Amino acid sequence: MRTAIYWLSRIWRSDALSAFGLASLLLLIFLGIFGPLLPLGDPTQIAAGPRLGPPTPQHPFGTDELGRSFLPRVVQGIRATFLLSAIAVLISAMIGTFLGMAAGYFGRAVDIMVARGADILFAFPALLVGLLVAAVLGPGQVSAIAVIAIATLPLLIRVVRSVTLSVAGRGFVTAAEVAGASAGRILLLHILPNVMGAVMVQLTYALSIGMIIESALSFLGLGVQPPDASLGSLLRQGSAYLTIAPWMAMSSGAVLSLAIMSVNLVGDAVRDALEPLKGRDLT
Amino acid sequence: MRLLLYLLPRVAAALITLLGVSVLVFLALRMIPGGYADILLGPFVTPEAREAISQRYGLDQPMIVQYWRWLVSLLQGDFGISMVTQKPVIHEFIRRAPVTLELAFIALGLALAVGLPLGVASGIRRGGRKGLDAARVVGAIGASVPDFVVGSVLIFIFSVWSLWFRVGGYVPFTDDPVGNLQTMLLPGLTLSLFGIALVLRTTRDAVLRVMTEGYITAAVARGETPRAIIRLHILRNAAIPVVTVVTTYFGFLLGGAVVVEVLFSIPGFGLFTFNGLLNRDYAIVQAGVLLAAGVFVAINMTADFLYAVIDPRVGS
Amino acid sequence: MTSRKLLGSVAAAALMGLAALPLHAQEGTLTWGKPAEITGFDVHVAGTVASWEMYQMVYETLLSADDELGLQAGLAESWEQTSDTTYTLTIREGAAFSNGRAVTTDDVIGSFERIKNPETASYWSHQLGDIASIEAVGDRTVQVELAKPHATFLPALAHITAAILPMKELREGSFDPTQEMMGSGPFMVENHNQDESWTLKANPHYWRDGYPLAATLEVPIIPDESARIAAIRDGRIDFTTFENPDVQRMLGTNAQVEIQPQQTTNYYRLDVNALKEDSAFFDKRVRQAMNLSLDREAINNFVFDGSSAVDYPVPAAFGKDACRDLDTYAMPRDERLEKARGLLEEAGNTSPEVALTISSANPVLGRIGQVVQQNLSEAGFEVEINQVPTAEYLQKVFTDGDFDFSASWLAGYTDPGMVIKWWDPNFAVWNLSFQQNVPELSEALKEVSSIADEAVRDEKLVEICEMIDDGANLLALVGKSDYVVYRNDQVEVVVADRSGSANTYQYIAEFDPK
Amino acid sequence: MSTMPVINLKDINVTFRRRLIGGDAVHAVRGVSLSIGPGETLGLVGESGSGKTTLGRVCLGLLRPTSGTMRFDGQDFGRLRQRRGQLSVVLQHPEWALNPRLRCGVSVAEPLKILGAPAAARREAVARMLDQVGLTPDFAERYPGQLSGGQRQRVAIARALITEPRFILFDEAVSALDVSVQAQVLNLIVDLQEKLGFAALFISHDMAATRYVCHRIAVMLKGEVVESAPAETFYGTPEHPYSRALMEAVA
Amino acid sequence: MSPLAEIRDLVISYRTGSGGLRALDGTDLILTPGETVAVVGESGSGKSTLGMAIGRLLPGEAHCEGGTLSVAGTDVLNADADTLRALRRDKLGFVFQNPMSALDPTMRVGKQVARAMGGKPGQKEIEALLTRAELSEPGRVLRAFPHELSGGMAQRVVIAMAIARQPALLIADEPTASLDASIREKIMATLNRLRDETGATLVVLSHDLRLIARHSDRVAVMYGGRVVEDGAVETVLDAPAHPYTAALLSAAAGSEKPGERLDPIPGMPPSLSGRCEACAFAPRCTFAREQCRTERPEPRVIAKRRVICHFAEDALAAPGAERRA
Repeated sequence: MRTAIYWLSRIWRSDALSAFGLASLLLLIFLGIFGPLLPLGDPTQIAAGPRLGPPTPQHPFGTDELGRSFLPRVVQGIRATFLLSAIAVLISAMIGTFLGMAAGYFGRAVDIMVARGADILFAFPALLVGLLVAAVLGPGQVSAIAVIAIATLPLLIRVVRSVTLSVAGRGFVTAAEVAGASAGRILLLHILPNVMGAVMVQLTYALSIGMIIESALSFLGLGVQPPDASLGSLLRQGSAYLTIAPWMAMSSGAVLSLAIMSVNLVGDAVRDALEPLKGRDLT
Repeated sequence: MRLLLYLLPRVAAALITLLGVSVLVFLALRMIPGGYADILLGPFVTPEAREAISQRYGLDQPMIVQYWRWLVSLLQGDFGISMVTQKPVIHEFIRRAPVTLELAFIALGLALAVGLPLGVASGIRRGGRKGLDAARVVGAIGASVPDFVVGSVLIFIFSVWSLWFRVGGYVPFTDDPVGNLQTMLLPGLTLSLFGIALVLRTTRDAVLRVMTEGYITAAVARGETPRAIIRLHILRNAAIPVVTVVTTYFGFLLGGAVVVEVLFSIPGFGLFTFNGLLNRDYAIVQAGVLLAAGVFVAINMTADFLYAVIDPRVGS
Repeated sequence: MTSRKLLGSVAAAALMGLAALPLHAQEGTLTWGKPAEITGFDVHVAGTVASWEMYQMVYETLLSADDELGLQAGLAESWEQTSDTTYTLTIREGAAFSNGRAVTTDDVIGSFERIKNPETASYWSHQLGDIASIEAVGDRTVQVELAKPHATFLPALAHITAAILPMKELREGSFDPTQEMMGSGPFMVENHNQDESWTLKANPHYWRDGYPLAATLEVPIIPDESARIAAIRDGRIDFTTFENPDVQRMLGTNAQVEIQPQQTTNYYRLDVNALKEDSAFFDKRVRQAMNLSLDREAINNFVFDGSSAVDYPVPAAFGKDACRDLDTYAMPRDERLEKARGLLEEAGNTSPEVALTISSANPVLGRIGQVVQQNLSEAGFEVEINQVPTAEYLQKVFTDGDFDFSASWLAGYTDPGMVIKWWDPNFAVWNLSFQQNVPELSEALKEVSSIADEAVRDEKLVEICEMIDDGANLLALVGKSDYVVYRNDQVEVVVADRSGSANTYQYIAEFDPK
Repeated sequence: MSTMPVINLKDINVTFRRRLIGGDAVHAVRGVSLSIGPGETLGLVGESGSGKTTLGRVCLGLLRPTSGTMRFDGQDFGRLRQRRGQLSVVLQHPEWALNPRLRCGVSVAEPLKILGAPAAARREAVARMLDQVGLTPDFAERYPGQLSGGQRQRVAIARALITEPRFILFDEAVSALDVSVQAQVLNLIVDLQEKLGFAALFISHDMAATRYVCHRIAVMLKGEVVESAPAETFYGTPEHPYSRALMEAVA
Repeated sequence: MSPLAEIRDLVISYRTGSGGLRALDGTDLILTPGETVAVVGESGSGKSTLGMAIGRLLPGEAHCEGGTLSVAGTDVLNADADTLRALRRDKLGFVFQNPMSALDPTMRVGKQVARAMGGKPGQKEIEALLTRAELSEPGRVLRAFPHELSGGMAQRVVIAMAIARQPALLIADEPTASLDASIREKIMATLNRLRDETGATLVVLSHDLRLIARHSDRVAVMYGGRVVEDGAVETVLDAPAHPYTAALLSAAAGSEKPGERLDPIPGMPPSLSGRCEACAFAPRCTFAREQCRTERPEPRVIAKRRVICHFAEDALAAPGAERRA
């Protein structure tokens, strides 16, 4: 908890852009968690207003083609987009960390197999692998999670592997090996805590990639299913009515972009704090 | 010799990667519910008709046999036949290559033209100082606004006020160069936004990283001008990570920017493969994914080669 | 029947007269923004509207449907039913394939045999009935003998899947129907770029002299609705079709863009799985409760902005009122809901959990699904929506029967007798996976197919409607209209007010580029 | 004290292959024979790339020699896990000597924990060890990030000694430390060895430090031991010209 | 002789996340032409900051809080960019601790040396320069990339680059620390030979008092951001007047006889966040008294050297001070 507050305040203080990212991220997370409790209206109530109605005080984001108020739908979308991406990225982080550490620490055959596997996944065009997985598993939340996890896995494996390689060469690992520690003990006690920093940074990027993939999938109709909404599926919904009801596409697109941007900005700030690059003046 | 010894294992690894991709895509396609028979016959599929279609396309064979046949014909340069058109899919891919290439080059060109100078400027300007700089804002926005949001906005703008550009449809460059640009610039721009951010951020990071190196301090200490330092030392040394992301980005573009192609109805690799997947036209999807992976791997090898050219330490 | 036939002949003669005096020379280019690529080349096999639309440019059927969904001459200039099971058809003088060879009886016989051949895997062989023999009885006349009466034999000939292929070339091997097209229709294919565009040229040997009016038909494939709207706005395409009724609002402001709705016999429907034992719908009462709790008016209002209409098993477009008095349609909604809850209670399942499976390709279906979801929730149902790719939807519903209920739309064809056959799983074998076999219903359907007298048939249809409603197995929701959108400054179009077999552009030959 | 050497190397060769296929073989260690008795410190000096560290890894059992035999306490070395608690190591970079995520007490206690010692015994031993290396008991609660380089190296030595091992490798253990701190650590090593009697291998490129703590000194050049003599010799005149070159820097 | 460089009461701090870190706390140093000055101190003593400050090469987060610094008549702290560049190019030469990182890995050595020489030198001239830095195969070296050189060769290349324009002041920051012990002497010898040839002033920054002493005329011992003792090498090493200098000498291994113990300095070097209002060495000093902890000592001259200590006389008189002979 203390660490969390420390990091939040550190990001807040680092610069205006990071502070903006942090503020909007916190706001979006708040909306995602407490959105359903706020008096915004029922996101699934058909004919809550006119069909394709423009924004009004009652329906600040307008209404959709079934007369549903769009604001509560966007709030619901924030929740779905964040939740799906976060779950997927956590799964990816767990698998990626395990495989990356194994590859980096054991080397040889394990390394070759893991690295090759990551290459294969990496060589698949990201969206095509997404479409394939969505096709195999059927559209929906499970396949969205699987797609994001698979797409972000090679990135995490690579980063964890290279960090593990450098950590494994450090004195405390050798000392533990000499003391007769088991591989499991070394991986869990000595390597894992020391690759977590790199994983955290990568995680924020994976999260933003995950959000992009989730919304792209939903945009192509392969993500969350109606009447549930993700920001991508709302955008798909809105883009069909772009010419006569632009508020749908604009509001969901803007919120989606803001969500991804805030994750990216916070990620940048975390990375800058963990690994400050102090270039020099050239004059 | 250094290059050869350095590249040979990479070629071998690339081949293994492609073999893995081929197995995965083949298996995945066979696991997808619904087949070509469903698509072709619509709702009127009877068990007999389905059987007849399966037999016609050899889909009744054991999977391993199907895979083996596919692999053998692949090695002979035969990528299979589309079930829809009954024509070799490779012709269709070759025909689409210029479209995908053009789109990729427009996007890459824009990304480099905007991203590189901004990235270098931002990286050098930062020089240890903090503060808001415009390039960071551009980078943050570009990396965060998904291409279909950009595309939707552009479509909205240009379909309400048709300002010279055209939304959707594709005109071959050879038929009508102006019309071609009218249709290709918007999707190119859409795709490039992420690329601009990617190149910008990577360049900025790389420049910043190089700026911490001892030889930059050494050059400053020798009284070199900032211009000379940038030109002689920073650009070349910062190039390696930039080459990595630029090639990855280019591979991604060539592999098919499905969403943008769908959005703007651009007949490129991505749209073709996507439709093939929807139609369960196995040969198209298999060839599409394999080609995309092949291009990706080939481009990565080019990148490996470039590293070796840029950085004499690589491979020795 | 006799009067209908006569009318048909007169119409054909009138057309012949017009054809003799072409108003225009063949020139100019039409551009048709086609929403979807074909799914295969074989006209006898492919079962999708996207394919049919293209086949209709190139192929011809012996008969075709007129504005009133009656029959009119096509490749056959006249036809006659001489007994319950005997038909003679005479091929039009001058009809020829695009390679110049005249259409012969051999082509007709060969095409029918090809459709009937199980190896072809044509789903249309069922619609043609049980053909006992088919033979040439003159230079241009064939006689078809059915094994048993099949009232919809003639309407079935009016569907593009019964197109006449050049059988001589096919047998010789110079024509392969699975990868090219060659027919006697107004156009012939000159160039095709898959998923991208087609170029068609006027068939120089088309039997209507001076037609088609356009020399060239360009067909860019533009699946995205917004892109299609943009293309019609800036005049890049001359005409196209939309399914989304909101297109009228989207395009409303442009004086050069006209929208012509075309009523079809097609309607949106629900397929309810009566055979899956672990589905709540296995219990007929639950299905009936579901049918009662549907609010078809709400679907019309919220999905179609009121532009469609409630529809019935016998499509409203045929003008029959067979099903209107059923509770499903006539009872006020409150009472229907009450009754539905009662049925659910009786079934011991007051909040059944069911999943609605729909294809993700059509956004209209998704919207219908969401309204249905809300409708049903008012009676206590909990509905989950699964939008899946078309291929998966088709397999789940029609092959595996692995679903609770699904929404789709149904082609009503050109005769109530054809569409109503769908309720007989012995005929519509693809429905076997989820449709309950009700012997009385099947019997009644068999009977109606051989009734010639309109009044008697209408009475029978009322009876059938009741049985269909009782089974609550396949439900009609609302009518499906197509919206032909065209540039009035670029093209003059001829579109029938009503259509039955997705033959929106059956008068393409008369489209006149300006 | 037994006279049996703790570490006995006979004709050790270590060869690396750079690539799986092709590439030159690198002979890191060639025909080295050495032995270190209990309570004895052997200094190993030589320039970077001379094979010192490779030889050190062989002594720890982390690296199997390509040929030659290594005996530990007169027996086959066996597996590293069987030698738990008998060997330990103190390495070069103080900033990486300790796991930055663990409190120092946990790091120091780890070898005991691996041996299966109960928690109470571990706590007691940690306190004792910290005292022996001149740190107060509250260091057990600190994280390495709060310590200076010299303090970290002391903690690392405490960890190395906590199981009272038979053999300790010091690989450039003081090289990165400032002169004033280096002296503290060097004295500590000498004192503790007198008290505990472990055998030690002290690898360094720094002749002065090596000479101070070692009983015997071996000079390595290109993988071979070119001179091995008592430390006193190196206060006088070493024989090998390379040794003399090294000594000039100290003089 | 007029001084080449004059550093007076220089105060430099680094801005860090947790307030400032004062690296130089009033440093004085005067360099005269042609001498070799060893600036000796442990890590954190401020010697590297001092070295970099002479060329105003400190990173952005360092800033000067007071004092003056002039080199060859140029006010370094207030010079504009062009003047500064001219100074660095024509008057200063830097040799860094790690020669590998001081060379651009992607550029051939020849080109880098040519850049340092300025103009368009021919191959002959480049080879001649490399030969002056005692590189045996200059032809091969100039075609090589930095990673193909050994550490010693690379350092010679860096030295060649540093003397390429006949600088008046050569600053070498730990020039031998990353090199093998066996070649340290030779590198130092080369540096001194080149100083003699060019008549430059050589400043060597190092933590290794003993090595440097052999090659220097003057030694300046730094502690806590100040030069605590500054005088001729023999004067200072024979009888250190600052307790820290004395302690440093007895702590270093190398001068002890067999069996003799080292005398470590207890405690840790200081880390200042502001001006030190006491003697920075007081907490570790065996001579320290109350005054040392409350009053900042000012420089004074005692026994032919400048020293900053309240009780330098006591330190000079202490037994063992003369033992270093």
